[in-house]
Amino acid sequence: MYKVKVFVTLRESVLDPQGKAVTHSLNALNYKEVTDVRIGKYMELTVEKSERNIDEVINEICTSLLANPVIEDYRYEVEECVAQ
Amino acid sequence: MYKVKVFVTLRESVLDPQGKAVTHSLNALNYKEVTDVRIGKYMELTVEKSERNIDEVINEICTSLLANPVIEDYRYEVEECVAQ
Amino acid sequence: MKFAVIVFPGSNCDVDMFHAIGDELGEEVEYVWHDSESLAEYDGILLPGGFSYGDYLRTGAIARFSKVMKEVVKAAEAGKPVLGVCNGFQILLEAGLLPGAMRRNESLSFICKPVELEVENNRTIFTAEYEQGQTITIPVAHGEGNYYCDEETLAQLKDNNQIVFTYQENPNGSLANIAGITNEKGNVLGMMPHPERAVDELLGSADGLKLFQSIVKTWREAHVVNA
Amino acid sequence: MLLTLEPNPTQIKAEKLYQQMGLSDEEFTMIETILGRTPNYTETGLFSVMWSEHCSYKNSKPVLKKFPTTGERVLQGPGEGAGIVDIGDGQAVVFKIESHNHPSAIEPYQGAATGVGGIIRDVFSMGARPIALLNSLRFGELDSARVRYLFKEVVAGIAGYGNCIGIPTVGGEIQFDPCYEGNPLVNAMCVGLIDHNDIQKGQAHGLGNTVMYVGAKTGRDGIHGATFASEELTEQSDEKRPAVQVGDPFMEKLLLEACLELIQSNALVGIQDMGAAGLTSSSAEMASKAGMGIEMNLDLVPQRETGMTAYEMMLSESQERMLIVVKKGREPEIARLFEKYDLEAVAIGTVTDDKNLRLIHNGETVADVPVDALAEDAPVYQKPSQEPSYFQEFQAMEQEIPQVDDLKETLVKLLSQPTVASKEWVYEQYDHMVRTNTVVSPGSDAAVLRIRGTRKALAMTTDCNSRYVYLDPETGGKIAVAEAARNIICSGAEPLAITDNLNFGNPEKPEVFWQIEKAADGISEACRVLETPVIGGNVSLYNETSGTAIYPTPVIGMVGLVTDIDHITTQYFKNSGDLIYLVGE
Ligand SMILES: Nc1ncnc2c1ncn2[C@@H]1O[C@H](COP(=O)(O)OP(=O)(O)O)[C@@H](O)[C@H]1O
Repeated sequence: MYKVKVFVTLRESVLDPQGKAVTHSLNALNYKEVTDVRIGKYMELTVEKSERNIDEVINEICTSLLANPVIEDYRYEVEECVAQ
Repeated sequence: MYKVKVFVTLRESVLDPQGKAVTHSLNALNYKEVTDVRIGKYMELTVEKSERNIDEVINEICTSLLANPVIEDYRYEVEECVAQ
Repeated sequence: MKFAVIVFPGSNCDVDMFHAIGDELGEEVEYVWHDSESLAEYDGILLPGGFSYGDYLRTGAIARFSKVMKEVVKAAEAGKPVLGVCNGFQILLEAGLLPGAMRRNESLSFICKPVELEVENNRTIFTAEYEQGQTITIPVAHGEGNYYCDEETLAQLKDNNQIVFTYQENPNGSLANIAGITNEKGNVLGMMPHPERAVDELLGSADGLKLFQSIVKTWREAHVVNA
Repeated sequence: MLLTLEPNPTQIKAEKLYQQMGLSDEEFTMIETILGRTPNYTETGLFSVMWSEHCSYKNSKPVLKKFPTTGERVLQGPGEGAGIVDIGDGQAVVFKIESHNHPSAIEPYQGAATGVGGIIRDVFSMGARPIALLNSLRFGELDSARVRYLFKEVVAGIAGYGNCIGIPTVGGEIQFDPCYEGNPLVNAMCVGLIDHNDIQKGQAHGLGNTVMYVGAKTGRDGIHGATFASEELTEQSDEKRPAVQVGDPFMEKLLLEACLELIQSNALVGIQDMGAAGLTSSSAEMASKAGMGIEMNLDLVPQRETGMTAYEMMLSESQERMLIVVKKGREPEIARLFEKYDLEAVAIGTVTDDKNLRLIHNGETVADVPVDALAEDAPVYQKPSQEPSYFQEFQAMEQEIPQVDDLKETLVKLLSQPTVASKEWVYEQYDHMVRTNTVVSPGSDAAVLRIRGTRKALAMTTDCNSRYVYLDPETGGKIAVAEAARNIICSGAEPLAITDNLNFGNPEKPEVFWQIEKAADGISEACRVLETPVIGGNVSLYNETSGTAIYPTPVIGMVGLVTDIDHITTQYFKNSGDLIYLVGE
């Protein structure tokens, strides 16, 4: 079994209104040291072992569903778990 | 300067409608090996050095704004960057 | 002319689209479930607004994998008119039938109100009944209508006259005030404003009716002898 | 992992553990008398939720009795999921208001969202198509960052749920006052439309019929905290037990469409939503109303988490679930109907004739109690009532006529009060047009929706000026109803009936109870005079922070009938040169 962590972030060139809003409110709350916030998605997938290569599977899933390549980038980390 | 990565996830027993819908859709797309998906937020903060301890600042920010402890957990990683 | 209103789990403007076509326009219309395997019998395909699959993950991201979407792609390739409104537009983007992507509104809030649109191109099958440059009032109701594409794509959209509607006052941060675009061939239109909500003066505006009338008229001209 | 650390009956009694579930010594003794034995842990839990104020109205029943609840047009008064009023031509309007104050104070987005989800289920469980949502909100002053956060998130939560499910949010009201700073009010109202012959009752008739569970899986959501089981377990398990639920409007949209299709099936016997006290209240009430019993096998309940106890399953308040009773043998077709909407319908029990609620878990009977004892026999208390000292003081005061020096400046100041100012920022976030029937959108007096296929329309509004109610609860109660009626009439409609949400402080305080009584007197009288009976409502007590109660806030939701769409009027000036009249005293 694998635990896969997927990070989906907006591409650098795409404006992140949510991140901007959070930066703004942190500054208003007097956390002036926070100069930038970018907000993305964090997903934890539980994947059973199959015949297919796990990287292949995850890349497919990410490009087809989890991220939209027009505006988003993704990266992931795979951790193999021993069944308990 | 610090780069801080914050992960906000729904608490274990809290319903995750998004994760459920994505799991369902991946299974329908024949990725049967994916048995569970949980969706959370991933944030990258850029924080200037200040007099205050960085962990203290981040914990404050997380509990007051970035996560609601009633339904969410958070964790974070701090990386110190050398100004370029 | 016979229309299909595609119903995804979570669609909620399907009823409005259905009534607009059936009651106000007076054309034949049927609901088609998301797992349908053929659209052959329909002349026009309508993807209504709503929150397909809760709009979880990203708007339209899950719906684009519905069985019926293969048929929608076929219909588009066959040159049938395909109209996606709001969530329907978002699905068409995710499916790659239209270029670009949708981001959250700049205000980060859902916005529902009538807005003024400018008809940028009245030489499409969807806008033939409008005047070029005409201002029309059509409501928007969305949380993610902030259209984005890269510069190259934007240049193409402009060069090919694919930008069909623009906002007079941008409500959501959309690039180049874009409210609706077509594909290169001009038979697929995606728009955030809801023409099906503007078909009856009693509810504030009937400016959307001409859009549907345009579709029917061009279709008749092409398909009905002695039209 | 063993989870069988539940205290036994002897411990529950000796250590008075029932008190932590909110039962008094006398109530526990009553339960022992009813059962002829000491209840076990699960049974104590069943009684504690069913005998809570929220489910039994044990403190407010004497007050609610005051309300006029009948009328020529009333097809269903208080008691079912929502009230129903005839509007002619075989059609009727269904509506109800409900509060979600406390959850919204802790998790404003989800608290408000699930409040909306709950009231929608109340309406479609009657068999009605929900056609509109309204709300009534109270917050502290906007100069506090916390209040601004609550305000923003509550509005977003209401919008998030209503917009997604595709029911227009067409009206509401908002008042800002320091008394709500720590205890905001979030009341949501839903209006539905129904054909007379589709009206459903939440009743479990027919010996041997099947009890089915539909909708979302059960998790440990909303199980009322302070129970010793969790203390005896690890800290961690407590951590796992959130008091606030997350809503899933997408699931509810599917559930709504599936249930409305189900209504048309003659296999359906009864249907009720699992609201507060989830499986417990739905099963006990459905059985009690039918004069029957229910036996359920909890192992069959769809579960989201592992290792749930009977107590946890029965008290869970997971959202987007319904309990239905169907004719024996028709289960497969019901399952198929739900499958079309990607939903599961699972048989979990049968209707019995012994008038008991019997629960089986892991092969053992874990509860066996009379349904009437749960649903009907909760004690009713006549709380002591006392006129607060402030009242006579206020009554003795001279009327103050404010001195206005600069009319223009005063007007601008008034208009810039958040309570008075335009609420456009709020209602622009609500999809108030979906389903294309909204003739009068938010921003006028009452919202008006046409009824497709007829010349008729429905007008609806929520109102309450809690400052008036505080100053003089009886008069304030009347004013709230009268204001609602004026809003309805100004829209071109005839008022039909009201639903009310009594938001008050701690009823144990005689002064607060006095406010409740007086406000109810005022509401009742206004309803009698205006011929708008109370067809349902909700009570939310204990709205206090650090011992200070909110202003008494009995929110009135009113619906009126427009007999011809040509009669619809809006409040805006239409043409320059038109004459302006002032009507009234
Ligand atoms: N919470 C709300 N939700 C939806 N609409 C609202 C809300 N609050 C106010 N409105 C709308 O704004 C308009 C004005 O409301 P309000 O300022 O309370 O005036 P009044 O109650 O005197 O008519 C009404 O049409 C009302 O429906």
